[in-house]
Parts: sequence; structure tokens; C-alpha cells
Amino acid sequence: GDEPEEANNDGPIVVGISLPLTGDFSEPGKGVQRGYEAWAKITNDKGGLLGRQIELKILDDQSNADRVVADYEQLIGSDQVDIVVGPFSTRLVVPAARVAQEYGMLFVEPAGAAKEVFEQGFKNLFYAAPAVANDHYNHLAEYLLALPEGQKPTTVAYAAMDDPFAQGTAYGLKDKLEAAGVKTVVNEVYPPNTTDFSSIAAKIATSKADMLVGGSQYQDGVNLIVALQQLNYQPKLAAFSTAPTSPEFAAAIGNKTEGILSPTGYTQDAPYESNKEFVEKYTAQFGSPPEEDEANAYTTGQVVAAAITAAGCADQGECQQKLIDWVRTATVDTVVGPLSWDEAGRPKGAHMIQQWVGGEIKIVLPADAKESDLVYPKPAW
Amino acid sequence: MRSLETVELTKAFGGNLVLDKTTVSFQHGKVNALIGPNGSGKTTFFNCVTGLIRPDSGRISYAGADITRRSPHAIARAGLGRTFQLCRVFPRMTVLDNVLAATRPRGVNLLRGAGGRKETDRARGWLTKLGIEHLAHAEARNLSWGQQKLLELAGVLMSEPETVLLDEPAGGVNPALLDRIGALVRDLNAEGRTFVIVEHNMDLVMSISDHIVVFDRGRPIAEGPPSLIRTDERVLGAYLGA
Amino acid sequence: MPSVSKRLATGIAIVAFAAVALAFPELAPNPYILSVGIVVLNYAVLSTSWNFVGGFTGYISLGHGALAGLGAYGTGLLVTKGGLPSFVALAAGAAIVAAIAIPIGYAALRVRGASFVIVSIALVLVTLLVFQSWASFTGGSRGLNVPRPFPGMLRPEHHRVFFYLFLALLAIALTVWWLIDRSRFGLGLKAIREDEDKAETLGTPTFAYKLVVFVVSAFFTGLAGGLYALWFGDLDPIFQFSILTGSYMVLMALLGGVRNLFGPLVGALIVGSALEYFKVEFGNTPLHLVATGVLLALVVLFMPDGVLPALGALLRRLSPTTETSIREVTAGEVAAIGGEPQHAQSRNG
Amino acid sequence: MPSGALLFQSVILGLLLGGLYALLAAGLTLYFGIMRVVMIAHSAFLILAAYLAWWSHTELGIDPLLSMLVTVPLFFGCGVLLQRLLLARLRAVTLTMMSVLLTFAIAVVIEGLLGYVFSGTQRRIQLGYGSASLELFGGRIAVVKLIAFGLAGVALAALYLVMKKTTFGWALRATIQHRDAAKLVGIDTDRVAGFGFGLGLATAAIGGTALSLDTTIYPSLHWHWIGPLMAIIVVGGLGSVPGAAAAAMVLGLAQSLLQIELGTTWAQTVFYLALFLTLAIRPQGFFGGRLAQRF
Amino acid sequence: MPELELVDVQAGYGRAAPVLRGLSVAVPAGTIVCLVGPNGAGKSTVLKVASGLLAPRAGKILVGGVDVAGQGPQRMLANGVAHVLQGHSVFPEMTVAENVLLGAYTLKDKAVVGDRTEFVKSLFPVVADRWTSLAGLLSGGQQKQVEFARSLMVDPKVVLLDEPSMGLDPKATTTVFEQVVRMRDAGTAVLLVEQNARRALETADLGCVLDLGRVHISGPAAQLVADPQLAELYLGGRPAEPRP
Ligand SMILES: Nc1ncnc2c1ncn2[C@@H]1O[C@H](COP(=O)(O)OP(=O)(O)OP(=O)(O)O)[C@@H](O)[C@H]1O
Ligand SMILES: Nc1ncnc2c1ncn2[C@@H]1O[C@H](COP(=O)(O)OP(=O)(O)OP(=O)(O)O)[C@@H](O)[C@H]1O
Ligand SMILES: CC(C)C[C@H](N)C(=O)O
Ligand SMILES: [Mg+2]
Ligand SMILES: [Mg+2]
Repeated sequence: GDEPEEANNDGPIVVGISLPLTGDFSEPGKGVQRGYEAWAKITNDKGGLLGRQIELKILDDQSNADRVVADYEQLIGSDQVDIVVGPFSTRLVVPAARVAQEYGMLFVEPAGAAKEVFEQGFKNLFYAAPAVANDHYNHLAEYLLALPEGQKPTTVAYAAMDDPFAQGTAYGLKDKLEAAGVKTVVNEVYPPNTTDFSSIAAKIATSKADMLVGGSQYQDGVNLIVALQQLNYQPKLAAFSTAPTSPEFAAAIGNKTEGILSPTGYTQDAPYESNKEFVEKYTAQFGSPPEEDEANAYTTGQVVAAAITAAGCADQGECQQKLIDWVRTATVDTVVGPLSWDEAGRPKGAHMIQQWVGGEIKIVLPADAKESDLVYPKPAW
Repeated sequence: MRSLETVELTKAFGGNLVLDKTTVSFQHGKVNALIGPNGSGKTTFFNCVTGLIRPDSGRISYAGADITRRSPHAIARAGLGRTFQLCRVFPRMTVLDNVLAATRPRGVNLLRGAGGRKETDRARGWLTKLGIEHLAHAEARNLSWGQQKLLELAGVLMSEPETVLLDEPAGGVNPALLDRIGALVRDLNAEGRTFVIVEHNMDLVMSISDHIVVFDRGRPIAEGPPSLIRTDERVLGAYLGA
Repeated sequence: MPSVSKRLATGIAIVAFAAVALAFPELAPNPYILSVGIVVLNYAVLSTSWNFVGGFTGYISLGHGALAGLGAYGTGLLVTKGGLPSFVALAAGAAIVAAIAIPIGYAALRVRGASFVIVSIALVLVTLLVFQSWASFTGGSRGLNVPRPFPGMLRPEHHRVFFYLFLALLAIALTVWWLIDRSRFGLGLKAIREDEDKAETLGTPTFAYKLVVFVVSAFFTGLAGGLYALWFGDLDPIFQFSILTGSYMVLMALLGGVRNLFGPLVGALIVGSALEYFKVEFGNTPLHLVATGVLLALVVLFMPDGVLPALGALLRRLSPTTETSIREVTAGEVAAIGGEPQHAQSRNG
Repeated sequence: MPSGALLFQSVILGLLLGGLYALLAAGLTLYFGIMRVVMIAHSAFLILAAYLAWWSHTELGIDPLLSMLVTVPLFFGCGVLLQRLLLARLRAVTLTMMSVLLTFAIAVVIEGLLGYVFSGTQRRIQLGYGSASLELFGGRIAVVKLIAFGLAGVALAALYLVMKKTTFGWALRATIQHRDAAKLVGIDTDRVAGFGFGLGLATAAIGGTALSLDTTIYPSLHWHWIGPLMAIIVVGGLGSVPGAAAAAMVLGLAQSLLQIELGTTWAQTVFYLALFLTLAIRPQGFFGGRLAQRF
Repeated sequence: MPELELVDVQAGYGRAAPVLRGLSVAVPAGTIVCLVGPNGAGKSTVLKVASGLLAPRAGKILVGGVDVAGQGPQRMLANGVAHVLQGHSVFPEMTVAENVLLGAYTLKDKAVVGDRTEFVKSLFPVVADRWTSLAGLLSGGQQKQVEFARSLMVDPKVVLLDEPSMGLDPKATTTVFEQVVRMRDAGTAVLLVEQNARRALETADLGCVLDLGRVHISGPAAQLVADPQLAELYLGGRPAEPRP
């Protein structure tokens, strides 16, 4: 019996998720898990959706692309969940989305930011965050290129993990700077499982580049920074994707965080009213305020919820197409602001730039959202 | 007619010159023996001839053809079969399979079934002649030392080489059987097989061989029929001992 | 020489398995179970392919994962970059793997025992590095997406088709293994396993034999890898070129029994299902690794020859008739037999 | 063309790395060359030791180096037990082959347990002196790497002396080469083999601690190490501790220098190139060691 | 009381049928007992049982009157029982020196070890000449010489020799037999297995013919050599003609 029994329709809405709770992505993966749990709790406390409670079914894919497919296979084919949402990180999102597609299911995801995600011809995928990887640094690029000649960094070193997202962010910035004639002196790519960064660091350090851009997930960013500290390299500016927004970041690099930049799609003090509720209830539930990954997951939940409420159904079968069609044309208010998507599922917003200032990470760009001024050149680490 | 011969065959291991410009020849259709003190290079000589180790210099020819740099299996196919001094049997095969494995398939036959009726009977025949037929289905590694020695002999005979090189076939074999092995060698020789036997058991050597070559420090020091060798001064000095 | 009863038993077993296998897609309660079935079949084909080398020559390769990976990427790249039709690409891909296997085998088969194992491990790691670094061609760590051979086909149907494809491939691999096993070529290979030099001096061209069987093994491994690529769609170097894959092949073959035609299949059924079970059981923890490891250790320690031989031994102990086919004879008897073999035959009672 | 500064810096890094490789490879050489055991789990124990160092630092706040006071004897014990309880059960004939699988199993179990206890998260010790470094003619030497190098040197020397100069070393080699004969000259073969294994694991404890000072660790990291180490011991000549050390130094340096032109990933292939070359040209290895094809 | 005595010993390998079925031999001190028999009769097995390499399934093993059945080789050596294996048992990847010196593994007294080393070097030239080369690279016979030399490093109460002359050239063979006699004269109990049966029996005091794991016949060595049936079945062809 593949089609869901009627009983389903007043039982709980089962939401199937596979997450990298172990392996490379386990840190952000757990963040995403917290985000989903917060969403389920907050929604259920308000009486659930269509009068049905939300029930999460979470599997661990160990950051393993084979497992992620098997997991969604199991969730959809065997466990007959009503809704599926995405895992963390592009590398897992792409295969997962394909399974959903071939079962004709809606697939909203919190962490498939790289452009590749939207080039697979998915008809069911929507990325629930403000901007795709390549646009994460847009505001920073504008800022730098606007600097007067003397101050503008003239040489830049790039080091990016061979990961669609990580590279996407770094290269997005690289393209813009090179176009404006800023010289690239080092351009290193390293595989995800790299642990020894001393030789990459040696290249960067001896190149004496003004600015450093790291296309990182988490640990690789930390390792690179420590290796650079060992070689006593002091750039005028250093930007890393995702890593610096992670709770453990500061301690991991011996609290020498001052001036480090990072793009983010989310800030706890964002003005949107659903965000106030989120931050406060999340903090109540987990004891600490949410970060980007938690927010992305929560956003995903918000999008799905909106779709379900609008379509008035939540189960496998023809309902899924209704959901997809609705999201395609909708604009959903989320904790990261109003989101809408193009036909490939790209969000149409932009990321902000954060910087560590006085031991805290603060929004510094764009000017209208900033909580503090951008510190340039960055102090020594 | 000359069967197996070497010209200035030389092999040194590190500083140790084991075969020193050895020039010998063994007679076709005869039972030849190769004797000499421990470490005089007999086994090394066999290893070179059968291609298991490459000589440093010199030539090896068999039945007129130069086989110096050929690979062991090519040499075996050319008609030279051998046994090993420290027996080499296929430990986890049965005794029967050990002997069957010695049959030499060619070309398309490769994919044909192994161990046909005829072969099996021939194999058992050899085992019987050597007194280990009753062990046909035992695993070779469980055989006693001497039994393995006999099994190895059965193997090489099964492969029907034109020339058989035996490295100490009597080592550890019961003397009662030795007489039979001696007789067997004689019969096969009568059928036209050539033998080269390395052996320290002088009773056996003297009783079965037509032609004896004596090695000392990798050089032939004497050649000839048993009668001569038995009394040769150098041989007595270097090997037999007065 | 297998006894009649044993033959009968095997026959029945084969028919039974075939029947169940063919009916499985209909019996499977949902597409997920079917996909599990495919994974298990894939394992069966892989370990059977591995057993061409491991079983016959005794060369333990932990590197067959690399060959499977090459098959997968070969097929994938031929489809995406070469624009070949999926199944043409599959054949071509496997052929390429076989071709690549020639130089690899030529280098690797020169060393024996542990050195060979190390080379095989190195093979996996080196291919991983290449496919990770050569991003422009292979897609690097971002992986490679293989277009579906049957576009638009819904997933359950897609699974059904591939289940039968894998089943067919398994059948072919088993047949070839069986042919070699009973052939003189096979006997030569086994001789290599036992004592390579000795086999050589008996006139077996050991190197040629090893190389041939290695290439055959590589070909089937490549096919399995390629078919998997077509079924699965997403290739990621880390998982395509992983030592684990190769080790699973070894584990399964050993568990079943490397000297048996069906050993790897049995092993795959056990391990494959076990892996899935562990995954469901300890989904959120890496305990499935522990379970796998413990299983492997137990096999190595207590069933080094595999399940099937263990069962066989058990049966033999239960039925004393086949006990000790080794007669004991005194020197006297030996002497008596010696002359005329025909007595020997009559004594075989 | 890389700048002189970069070259010099790479040489320093290469040597420091080589030292660590040398120590890790030495342990493998011991099992493999002398005991005929392919110890796939060696690097897993390495990571285990690193985790213990990390744990005692973060949980108990003691310096990772002190953790060796516990881990070294602990690992020695494990080694003895491993050998006595598991490896001793393998048939001598198939020892090499089966040990591959058995130790592989152990490696996987360790990886799994590490993941279970510490999760798959990458860990890194945060040391006060973690980013400290000394200046040397314009090049920089990280203090932690220097410490690791020192540890490696000392451990290697000790190991070498034990194997070559003590009767234990003799007894161990005898035991492996002909167990019955060894028994018959009065060697307690079980005990000796056990100790031999313990010794190997003890080096893993030291190596792991050294490793933990300066790299991130995660449960599956051992796969990343086993390959290069295997290559090193073959190139160095199976069974030769000095050989392994020399090969490690050379390859470590080569890797570090190649990274300048080729980048991290391609540079790692140097190990496997060296491996294949060795087997093609000189299967017995380049620095002594014998009979590679034999076992 | 014999130095070594096996009483009704049953032994075998694994689950297979027994190899020794109730076998008894006694080796008095200062005597050479020679064990002969067809291949597979169980001679080596007897020695393995006596030296503790193989635990008997039943029966007594008395050393100096004390039952030591089931004790391992180490204990046996401590009891004064030494065993030289059949075939090749050098430590192939250790030098001749290491091999020989390991023979004295249990000896603590440096001086004694020194003297013995000199002695065996003088007996077997190859030991001296190849002192530093790996034993595994010696020729078959040279290895046997090294093994025998190794066994001479200790002087036990009981020596078990499994075909010590196999693969040796006539000179070395003579040396070995001389040493066997020397041991006997020094009061050692020697249990000698030989396929070079006639020569062995000529040297031995007592003989014992083994077949299918049982003692077929035993008695004074000289008597056995003379026995024509034995000759035919066990000792080979013609009765010994006195050699020149
Ligand atoms: N692989 C090797 N490496 C080094 N030396 C070797 C090697 N093989 C043999 N030798 C040396 O060559 C010499 C001759 O050895 P070989 O085995 O040919 O003697 P042999 O005549 O067969 O002696 P035996 O009668 O004892 O069998 C010996 O001194 C031996 O040490
Ligand atoms: N490891 C083993 N496993 C099983 N059976 C064995 C084993 N070793 C020997 N046998 C069997 O035990 C019997 C006696 O073996 P043993 O080695 O004692 O004979 P032997 O008298 O020494 O013969 P040889 O003169 O050939 O050395 C033989 O039939 C042999 O097949
Ligand atoms: C912004 C991040 C959550 C995106 C995610 N790291 C990715 O790989 O796409
Ligand atoms: Mg010889
Ligand atoms: Mg014996």
C-alpha cells in the first residue's frame, strides 16, 4: 500500500529529515537540528498545523552522500512521512533533493546555498535563506571597491575548501575584486578532509597579501587561522564563510578574533517580528540564542508551514504538487525577512557582513543594518 | 649427445662467489648425478638452470637451445622439471590435486575441466609407485617430511619432463623405499628420460648413476662413471673423505 | 569430488535462491526495501568479482573499491562528457577499467602477500586523490551527477528495473567464476595461491595467469560500479574511492568462503542485510561501524574459511561415513602394493 | 618560481612533518617487518591516543604531554592483550593476510567507538603555546611542531636500541621466524610476541600525543594516515626501523616541497609514486630491509 | 631408571585419528636409542611429544622418573630435554651468530657461552666462516649444520635428534655422528631418529622400529641391523657390507 491511509490526515504531520549529526558537518548539522526542533515545538505549542501536531523524524547520514539518499529513500518509501525538508550543506542537499523530486515531494532546504544546487533542474527545491553562496560577499565587495586608492587592498590570498558552497562564497568575492583589478596572489583549493594547513599557510604568509579570504565550512577555517598565527602572518583584512559565526569559533583560535569578517544570512536582532518570537523561545528552549544554521532550519520550517496552511493538506501524493505550486509564487515572511524564489528555487535576497568587534560578532554591512562600524585594517591575531 | 649444458655460468651473492665460471654438461638419456660438499653450489646451479635466479654471466643451453634468460615456466615447458631440496608442496591441496596440478594444459584445453578420468588414474599410479596412494585425499600440509618428499617426486614425474632434476630426493626418505625409487629412476631412464640428481646418499648415487659430476666451491672438479669417481683423489679429499 | 547428496543440496539451494530473487520485487513491501535489495545485490556482484582474484590466487586486494569507483566514474563521464547512451557507456566504462587494470596488475602483481595488500590500499588512496584534485575533469569533491538512463521514470519503477539488471550481472559473474573454477586454468591459479614458485617450475606461466584473472575481476568490478552509478546517480569521490568498499568485498567473500562459488553471495546477503539492519538499529550513532568490525573479527578468528566450509565440516562430523578417506598402511602393505597398482584400487573400500 | 623564503619555510615544515611520519612508521615497521602483521589499526590507535590527550586536556585541564604517563603504559597493555587474545589465534600460515583483516576490524571498531563517545565532530586542543613559534633565519618553527619532532626522535632511538641491542629484540625476531624452534631454545614465545606488540602500540601512544598537539582530530582521520605510513615502510624496506625513519624524512620533505607547486592534494601522491617505484625497481626497499615480495 | 621414558603414549594432531597408539620407549642415561621406521610411522611425533611441542592424548612421559606429560617446551628444556627439529629450523632472517647464540638463550654464564661458541665454530667450519651472514641464505646442508651447532650450546640430560644427518655431506655426517657418540659418552640420553638407518643403528646402543605409531620391534641395535626381514621392510636392500 504506497498511498497513505485516511487515518494519516488527522494524525500528526510527520516531517522527515536526514542530518549530518556526525562526520564533517556534524557541528552545523546539530545546529540545523536544533533549529528544526525549535520550529516543531513553537508550532505545536500554537496548536500545530491544520490542527495536526508536527512530528519530526530525524536520521543521521554521517555527512555521507550515499547515506543521505538511503535515508530519504527510507523516510519517503518506507516510513511514509508526509513532508520532507533538507539536510545541511550543498553536498548532501543535491542528492537528497533528487530523491524527493523522483517521489514528487516538495523539498525546502536550509543549507544548499551553492549555485550548483539550482543548476540541477529541480522543480521541487527551494532554498530557505536570503542569498545563494556567490552573493554572500556582495556588500563587502562594494565596500572595498569604494575605498580610496591608498587604503584599498591591492593583493588578496584565497583558500577555499573544494566544496560547492565554500568555494562559491570565496569565488563570488574573487570575481568581483579581480574584475576591479585587485590582484590575486594565492589561490588554494583543499579537499574537505584536510587537516594540515601549514603549507597553505606558508604560501599565504610568504605572499604577504593585504587581504585573506577563506572559503571555509568550520574546522578548516579554524585550522587555517592557527597555522597562519604560527607563521605570524598579519593581513589587513580576513574573511571566512560560516566558521566565524559558530559558537566555538572564538575559543578555537585562542580568542584572537578581533576584526575577522564573515557573511551571514541571519542576525538575532533582525527586526522581523517572527524573529523576536524565535529568538526568545529558542533561547528559552536551548539556553543560548540561535545562530545562522538554527535560523536557516527554522526558516525552512516557516516556509513549509506557510505552504501547508495555504494548500490545506500535508501528505504524500497529489498534495505535494499543490504545495510546490504554492511556494513557487509565494512570498513568505521569515526570521530572515520576506523570502521569494525564482523558478530554480533561488532566494532573491542578499547576505549581510558580520565582524568580530570587541569580542562580539556584529553586523557591519550593509550600512542600513549595521550594529557597528567595520574595523579596517584588522588588528593583529 | 649433449642434453643440458652450461658455459662459464657465474653467480655471486654479495661477495660470495657461488658458481664460478661453471662449465658442465650432462648426458642425454642417461642418469647423471651432481654431488659435492654442502654449499658447493648444487642447488644454486639448479636454480639458475630452471630460471628461478638469474646468473650473473654465462650461458645455459638445453637440447641445443639457449635457455639462459627464459622464465621458469618457459624452461619447464622446454622439458626441464625439478624438485626442491626443502620440499615445496601445495600445502592446502589434497595429495591427489597436488599431483594433478602438475599436468600441463595447453591452449584451449585451459578452460576444459581439470582432473579427467585418465589423468586421475595416472596420478594415482604415481602415488602408488611411491607408496603414498593411501594418502590421496589427505591435505599435503599434514604429511610427514618424507611423505612430502615423495609427493613432490610424484608431482614432477606426473608432469613428464624430458629431463628431471632431483634435489636430494632421498633426504628423509625411508631406505626401504629408496631401493624402489632407484629402480623407478632406472625404468624411466630406460624409457628414455634423462635425470640429473643431486644427492648425498652415496649408496644411491653410486648404484643408479651412469655419469657423475662433482662440484666444489661452484666448480666441477671431476666427472665420470661411479667407478672412477669413487676412487678419485680430489673427490675423496673434497667430499667423500678418506 | 562432491558427493551426489552434496550436489543435490547445492542444486536445490540454487533454484530456491533464483526463485526468491526473481520474485523479490513483487514481494518487497515498499520501494525502500527494494532499494536495499539492490544494494545487497550490488555487494554480491562486487565480492564475487573480487573473488576472481582473492579466491583463486589468494592475493587479498583491499583496493577493488578503486576499480568499482573507476567503473562508476568511467560510465558517468562517458555519459556526461562523452554523450554516450547509458548502457553503451556502461560497457565501454567496464572495458576501460579492464584496460587500466592491465598496467595496474602488471605493477601490483609483481609483489606478494602484504606488499600486495599495501599496493592495493595505495591504489584506492591514489585514485581518491586524483579524482578529488582533477576537479576540472571529474568534478572533484563536488562529485559527479550521472543522468538517469530512464528519464522521468518514477523511483519505485526505476528500482525494479535495476534490481533485475543487477541480478543478471550477478548470474553472469557466477557463471564465469564457475567455469574457471572447474577448469585447468583454475587449477593453475589455485597452485599459484599455494606456492607460486613451485607452480612456475611446474610450467604454469604464473604471471600471465594472475594478470588475466585480475583483468577479468576488474572488468566485472567495473561493471558493478558502472551499473551502480547509473542507478544511484550521484558520485562523490570520497565514497566511490573508499577503502571501506574494498574491505566489504573482502569481508563478504571471506565470510561466505573464498573457495566456494557462492561464498561471496552468501557473505553479501549476510553482511549487506546486517549493515542495513545496523543502520536502522543504531541509525544516529556510528555503532554500525563497531558492529561491522566485530563481525569481521569474529569471522577471521572463528571461521577463517567461511560459513559454507564451516557448515560443510559440521555436516561431515555429523555423518561419520565420509570420515578419514585416508587408509593407514604398514610398511609391509606399502611394499606389497608397490609393484602392481591394480591391488591398490581393490583396496579402496 | 617560489620565493626563497617560501622554499626555506617549506623545508622546515617538511622536516618537522617527516619526523612525525618517522615515529608513526616505526611502529608499523615493528609489527610488519618483524612480526609479519599488517597493522591497519596502528593509525586508529594513533587517533585514539590523540583523543585521550585531547580529552585529558579539555576535561582535566592537564597538558597533553602528561597524558602520555597514562597512555603509553595503557597502550603497551592493550598491545599485549591484543596479541595474546586475538592475533595469537591466527594460523601462522595465513597470519599476514588474516592480520590485515583482523586489524582492519579493530580499526573500524575504534573508529566507531570514538565516534560514539566523542561524536564525529572535529576536535583540536587549544594550547596556550598553540600558535607560538620561534624565528629561524626568517623561517618560523611552531613550538608544538618542534615538541612533536623531539618526541619522535627520542622514541625512535629508544625503539631502535631495544630491537637491536637487547636479548628481547633477538627473542622477538626468533619467535616470529620459527616459533617451534624458538620454543625449543627456551623462549617464552607468547610473552615475547605480546611484548613486541605492546611496544609497537606504545609508539602509537607517543605519536598520537605528538599529533594531537597541532592537528584537528576526528574518528575517521586514521584513513588519512595509514596510506602514507604504509608507503613509507615499504620504501624504507619492510622491517628496517632506520629505513622507515629515513624514508619518512625524505618523503615528508618531498611532500612539503611539492605542495608549493602542486597544492596539497596532488602533493600527497608522492607517497604512492614512491611506493610504486620502489616495488618496480627495488621491491626490498631502498634502505635495507629484505624479502618484500616474500611476505 | 631411564632418563627419559614414554609409557603407553597416545598422540595425534587436531581431531584426526591418533598417530601414536600406546607407544612406549625408554632412553637410559648414557645410551643412544635409535628410532627407525617408514615415512609417516610417527617418529617425529614421538619426539614432539617428548619435548612438549605436542601434548599427548594419554600416557606418561617420565623425565628422571617424574611424570611431566603436558608440560610445554620451555618447562621441558628446564627439565633438561632438548630437541633438534626435522627439516629446517634456523631463524632465517637472523645471522648465524644470532642463531648459535640463541642456542644458549637459557644460559646466563657468559664464559660458558664463549667456550661453547668456540667449540662449535671449531667443529663446523661453515659456522665460523659464515658467522655474520643470514642463516636463511645458507645452503640446505649448511643450515642443518648451524642447527646442530645451535643444539650443542647447551648440554641437556636428554637430546632428541630428528634426522640430524639429513642433507649433510659425508664429512659433516661423520662429525654429527661423532658428536652424538660424544654426548652419549658424556652421559647424555640420546633419542635419535634417522633414515640413514644402518649408519644410525651401527652407532646406537639400542634400536627401535616404529610402524603405524606402534613399536614394531626393539632390541640391541646390532641385532636389528642383522635382521633380514627388517632389512627388506625398513632398512633398505642388502644388509650392510662393512664400508672401507
Ligand atoms: N639467496 C642467496 N643469497 C646469498 N647466498 C646464497 C643464496 N643462496 C645460496 N647462497 C650461498 O651459495 C652457496 C651454495 O648454496 P647451495 O644451496 O647451492 O649449496 P648446495 O650445493 O645446494 O649445498 P647443500 O648440499 O647443502 O644443499 C652457499 O654458501 C650459500 O650460502
Ligand atoms: N601437522 C599434522 N597434522 C596432521 N597430521 C599430521 C601432522 N604431522 C604429521 N601428521 C601425520 O602423522 C603421521 C606421522 O607423522 P610423523 O611426522 O611423525 O612421521 P615420521 O615418522 O616423522 O615420518 P618421516 O620419516 O617422513 O619424518 C603421518 O602419517 C602424518 O601424515
Ligand atoms: C550558509 C550555509 C548554511 C550554507 C551551507 N553551508 C552550504 O554548504 O550550502
Ligand atoms: Mg642444495
Ligand atoms: Mg619425521
